[in-house]
Amino acid sequence: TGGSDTGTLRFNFVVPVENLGSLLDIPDIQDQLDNLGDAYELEVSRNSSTPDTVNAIAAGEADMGLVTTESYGGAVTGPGGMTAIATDFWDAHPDHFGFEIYSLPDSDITDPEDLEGATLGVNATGTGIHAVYVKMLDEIGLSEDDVDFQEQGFPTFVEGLQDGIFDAAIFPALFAGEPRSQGFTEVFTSHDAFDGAYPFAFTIASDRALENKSDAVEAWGEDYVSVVDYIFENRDEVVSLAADHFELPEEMIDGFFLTENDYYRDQIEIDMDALQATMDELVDLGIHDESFDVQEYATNEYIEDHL
Amino acid sequence: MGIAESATVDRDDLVELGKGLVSLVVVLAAWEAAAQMELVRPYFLPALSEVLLRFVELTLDGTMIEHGYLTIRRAIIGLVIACTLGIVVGVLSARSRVMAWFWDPIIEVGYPVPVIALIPVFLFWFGTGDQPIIALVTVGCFWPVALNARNATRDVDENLIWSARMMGTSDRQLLRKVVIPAAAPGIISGIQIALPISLIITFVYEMVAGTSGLGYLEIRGVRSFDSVQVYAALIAIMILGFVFDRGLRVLRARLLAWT
Amino acid sequence: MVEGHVTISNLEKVYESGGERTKAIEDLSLEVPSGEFLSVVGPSGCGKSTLLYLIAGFLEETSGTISVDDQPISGPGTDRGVVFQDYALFPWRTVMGNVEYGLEQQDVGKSERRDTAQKFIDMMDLDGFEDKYPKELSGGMKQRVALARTLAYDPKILLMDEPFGALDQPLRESLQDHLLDIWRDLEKTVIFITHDVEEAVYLSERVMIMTRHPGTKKTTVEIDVDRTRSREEIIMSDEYTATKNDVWQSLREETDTTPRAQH
Amino acid sequence: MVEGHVTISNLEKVYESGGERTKAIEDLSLEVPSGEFLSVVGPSGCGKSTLLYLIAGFLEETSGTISVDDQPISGPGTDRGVVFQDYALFPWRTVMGNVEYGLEQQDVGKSERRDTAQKFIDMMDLDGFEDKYPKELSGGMKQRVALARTLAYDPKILLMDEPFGALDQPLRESLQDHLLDIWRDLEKTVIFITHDVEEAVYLSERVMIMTRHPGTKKTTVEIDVDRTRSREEIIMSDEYTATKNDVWQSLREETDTTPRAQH
Amino acid sequence: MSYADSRLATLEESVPAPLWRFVWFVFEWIPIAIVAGLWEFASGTVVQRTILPPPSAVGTATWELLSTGEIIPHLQVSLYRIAVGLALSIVVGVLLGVGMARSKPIENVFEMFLALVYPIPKAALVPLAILWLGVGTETAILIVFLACLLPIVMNSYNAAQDIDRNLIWSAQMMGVPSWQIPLRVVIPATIPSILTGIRQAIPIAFIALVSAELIASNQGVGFEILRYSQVGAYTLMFAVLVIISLAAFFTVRGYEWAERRLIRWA
Ligand SMILES: Nc1ncnc2c1ncn2[C@@H]1O[C@H](COP(=O)(O)OP(=O)(O)OP(=O)(O)O)[C@@H](O)[C@H]1O
Ligand SMILES: Nc1ncnc2c1ncn2[C@@H]1O[C@H](COP(=O)(O)OP(=O)(O)OP(=O)(O)O)[C@@H](O)[C@H]1O
Ligand SMILES: [Mg+2]
Ligand SMILES: [Mg+2]
Repeated sequence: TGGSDTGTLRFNFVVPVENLGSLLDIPDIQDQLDNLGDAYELEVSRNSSTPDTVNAIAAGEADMGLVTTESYGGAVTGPGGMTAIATDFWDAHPDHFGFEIYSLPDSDITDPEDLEGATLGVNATGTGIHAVYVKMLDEIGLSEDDVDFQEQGFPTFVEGLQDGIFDAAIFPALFAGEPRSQGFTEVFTSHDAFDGAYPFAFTIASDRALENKSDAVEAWGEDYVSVVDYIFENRDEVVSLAADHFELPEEMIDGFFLTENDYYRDQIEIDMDALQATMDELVDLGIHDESFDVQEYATNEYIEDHL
Repeated sequence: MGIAESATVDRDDLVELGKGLVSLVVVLAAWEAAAQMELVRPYFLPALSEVLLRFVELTLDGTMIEHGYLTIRRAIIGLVIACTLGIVVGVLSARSRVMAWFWDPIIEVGYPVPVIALIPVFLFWFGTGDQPIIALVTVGCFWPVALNARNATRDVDENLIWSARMMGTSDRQLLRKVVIPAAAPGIISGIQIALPISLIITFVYEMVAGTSGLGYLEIRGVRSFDSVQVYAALIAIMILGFVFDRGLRVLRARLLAWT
Repeated sequence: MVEGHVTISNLEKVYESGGERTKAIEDLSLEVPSGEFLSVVGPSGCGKSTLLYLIAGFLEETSGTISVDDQPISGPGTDRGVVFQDYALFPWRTVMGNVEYGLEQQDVGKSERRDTAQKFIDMMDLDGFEDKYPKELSGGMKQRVALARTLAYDPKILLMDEPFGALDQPLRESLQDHLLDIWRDLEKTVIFITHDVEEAVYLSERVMIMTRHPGTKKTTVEIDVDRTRSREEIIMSDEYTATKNDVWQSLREETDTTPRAQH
Repeated sequence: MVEGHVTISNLEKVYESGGERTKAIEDLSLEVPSGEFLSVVGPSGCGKSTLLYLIAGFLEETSGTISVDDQPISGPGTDRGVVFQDYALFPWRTVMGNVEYGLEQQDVGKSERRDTAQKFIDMMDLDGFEDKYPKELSGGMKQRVALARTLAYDPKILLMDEPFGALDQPLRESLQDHLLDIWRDLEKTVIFITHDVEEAVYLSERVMIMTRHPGTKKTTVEIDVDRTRSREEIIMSDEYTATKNDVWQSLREETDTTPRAQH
Repeated sequence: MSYADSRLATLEESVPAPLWRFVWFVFEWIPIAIVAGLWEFASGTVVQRTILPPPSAVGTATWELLSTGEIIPHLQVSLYRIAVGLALSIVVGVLLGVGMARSKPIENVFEMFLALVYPIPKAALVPLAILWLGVGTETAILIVFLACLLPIVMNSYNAAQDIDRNLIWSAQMMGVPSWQIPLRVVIPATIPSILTGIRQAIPIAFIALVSAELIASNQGVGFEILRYSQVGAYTLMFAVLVIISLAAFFTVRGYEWAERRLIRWA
């Protein structure tokens, strides 16, 4: 893989399309990055979970990546040396999608209370997705020990439910269309677990990169703001480009991307107060041991001038 | 004396052991010192004392024991099934032309397959839990056991078989009274090759898709950025591997006292 | 004693392996009366071992017949005991375990088995080594265990394939004398293969010389030596020397036509 | 020629391994004038090999001194060349590569090196085998390569440790005569270890007989044989037989006191 | 061993040799065909096609992945990791093995560690490697390196320890200084055992590679297997499995071939 020369930004994402950053992997989108090639080079690659991304950044193997609440908190309190530089999307926004937890159409599990003793599908523990479960369990007075988590890739969840590998599974926007249309039982959504919208996914960068490649990150920030605008303005074109590039069915992407079935993505600027509240919540849930001042580990300086 | 191979201990060995221990202690002390002085980031290398403390904690609260038990159970059951099948197939294909005709090409083709790559397949077929892990361990360990059993049986000195026949051993008794004992060293070597494979498959399965076991405990540490747990789980894994390995060596020495 | 009489007529053995056919024995007929001590000598590769394994029933003849006491043999049997050059002891059994083996197969009771085995162990000067494994023994001791093992289950016929070939001279001589004593005491028929003419002449009543490959009986030579005398006396005697030379001569003729080995 | 003169005085060698001390050589003094062919015989385990390796400098003496041309030796040196019983050829080098080895170490130019090596390969009747590896050679050929390799870099002193022990009789005799020719032509000092009295007497000008373990010089016997004659003539001569018997006698005394090896 | 009985042998004489060899080849591989046939049959009848894709479909997919070159970058990455890991383990393993055999201090320092590391299943070190090196190439290389190190160290250590001392003495008497002995004598004399160690290490390297790529990677054949399984493309997943198995098979065979060619003296 390699080049870590000053001009190259190595960028990791996890879920295609859902993470706006993943779209940077598409050559046609890269064409919209005006500074690319002059002020910086980009190497985009995919990991199977956000903790992998954090560890890759910690080990100096990547410069930037997309992480979710739980892994962001873990990144700061664990390996450290990472700073959030943009929001990717929010979960549980009243007008938008929130993670949906389904069981089979004829399942006995219809309410969160029924989850006691159940096996739950999750892409990886240590992710914000995992935190959604934990939050709901906490709301109804259960804990992680009352359920079994089964780690598997999102695309296998429908089949996993049908084969009885798990009793309920969580679906992000990209994959929620299928169980919804097949009439699976909705056990709960993150709207039920959280009081309101909270910032869920972030772009983080290693402090090393921010120090050594600040010009590159600076230039990238400028490009990123404009490419997000471009994506919103050319929604249909982006949908087919993404379907092509990631080899996903176009109707699947079309069915959610930038619709009400999608997350709230209108604000890429980091809302420090909301972020602080989210992190404190994770501490309350027992996911992290201690809280921290997000001001020290998040900044808008790379994007705010270009908004 | 080969590394880690001596069965008996004398004074010289103890002196050597002492010297080895000194170097080990020096390195462990250096580890602790480096961590205390924060020469390395604690996330990469937490202090030894912290790791040991966590190991003790997790052992006392039963976590280690519970997960360790699951790992051991999966590896051992799989290994035992693989050994049974492998020895039967291996011995029979060395002694019977039909079995050889059938199994030789299959062993030839099956042996080099990195069975570990079947983890996603098994995951998809059977999900997680004990059975798929045991099944995959069985598949992975079958080949070396069968191959070694076959070769060892094939290489049994013909004169031994003839000796037994002339003393009145019937064809039916031959297997039990001569072939198996004579092939035992080779068969046990096959089991010794299979042992680490059984552990690797178990750990990797637990890491890729587990909900329990030492491999899960370890990868959980990585996913939750708790490097102390990673090291603590590794200590348990080391102990486990060491005990398994030693156990098999002792068993071998017992069974093959005559070699 | 009328047991242990071996009759071989028109024996032929062809090996087939990987599509190649090697004729090892060709039209060999031989009569060994019961109680005879017959040695077989012949050039290397002439088929001596093959002949022995055919008699033992380990190999199947291509044509011809082998009978023991006028019954054609079918496979190995406890009436014929082989002593192999490389001992072929069961390495996983102790000396006692090896010597007992044949008796176990005949369902001899435990204490009787042990007594019989002990008798032969003692006969071979192996007492004190009952619980040793073969790997703990020297070559000479292993050969004595092999002999004890075969004698213990009392085959009528002893078939020996260069049993002393791997041993050094003094040991060899002492085992030869041991073997002669046993042969006399236990009244066995012995077919003894060797490449050593002196050994053949010293030990046996008759020597069969085989032709070179493919082997058959070239001739047999009667040995007329007074065996009541000591080894030294025998070796110094004229009969012995003369017979030895005859056998040598006869064997030479076969060997000389073999191309010389290259160094 | 004044080179290759070996002086050993009050040599003692004690092996220490695992806390045990074995005295292998005790108070041995010996003078070998340059150009002499000295054989050393002695009972097994008396320290013959130890003595040779001490002279070669492979082992360090416990006390006493060894000098070559009045210079105490310090470690192995190219003035002393050893020929080992088991050849010790480098298996990863061809015949040519082995014979050239010593010359390479002395930075002899490539073409000169090749010529010299070829000369010794020819001398040993090995031409045509230059590109073979040791595993492709028979024992006799390997021993000749070993000899060529040691001769090629021209040590003044040849130290030979039962070099022909592993070979069969005809080959042995031919290599013995070869060695005698070389010794005469190249004027080397030779110290030749053997357990074969006939070989010692046939080859050398003087034989040293060693006492049994721990070994020291028992006596030396001068051999007064007219070497212009053929092997047959020498062997038939009375001097030869008489000397041989003397050496035998002397050696017997040492051997007989050795407890008989247990089989 | 041959399976021919005498009737077959008579038959053989009446058939031309190339044809005979062909018939023989077919006969020997019939069992594979039987297994493949059963599998082909079972797929779609006994079990769903999606669960167990038939060999024919896997074959086609394998060909597709290879001919379109889709798998090639991943294969390259994986083989690169194996090559580097193995090469490192050879260099370090030989130096360590020979060093330990020839020098007491080196042995004292490392013996304990090898004894401790020896029984750890190397795949268990992947999480540690993730901590140190992240989830990419370096981690895979480290695991391959560690897994292959031990057979190579063991083989070269034992061989270097059992080396014929006469070889060393021969070199010394011909003027090789002591410090050159390891390079000029010990290593060459140890080469046959080193080669054996490498032969044992190759299959281990593949197991280690796939383990590492399954647990932590974003490239390579192990990752592709996991990725295809996660998107439910099981036929392609099996195809990648076939490809990695073929790679392992041919690496071992190729190595054995090269070994026989290159080391004529052993
Ligand atoms: N299993 C076999 N397959 C094919 N040919 C064989 C087999 N065993 C022996 N032969 C051949 O049969 C011939 C006789 O072999 P045999 O071993 O009986 O000779 P021998 O007289 O015992 O020789 P030696 O004195 O060297 O022991 C030889 O040419 C040998 O190569
Ligand atoms: N490395 C060693 N450590 C301890 N004792 C040794 C060692 N090498 C030899 N000895 C002992 O030193 C004595 C002399 O051995 P050496 O090999 O020199 O005898 P030798 O005369 O060459 O015997 P042989 O004729 O059998 O070759 C023997 O008792 C032997 O056991
Ligand atoms: Mg034979
Ligand atoms: Mg010696």
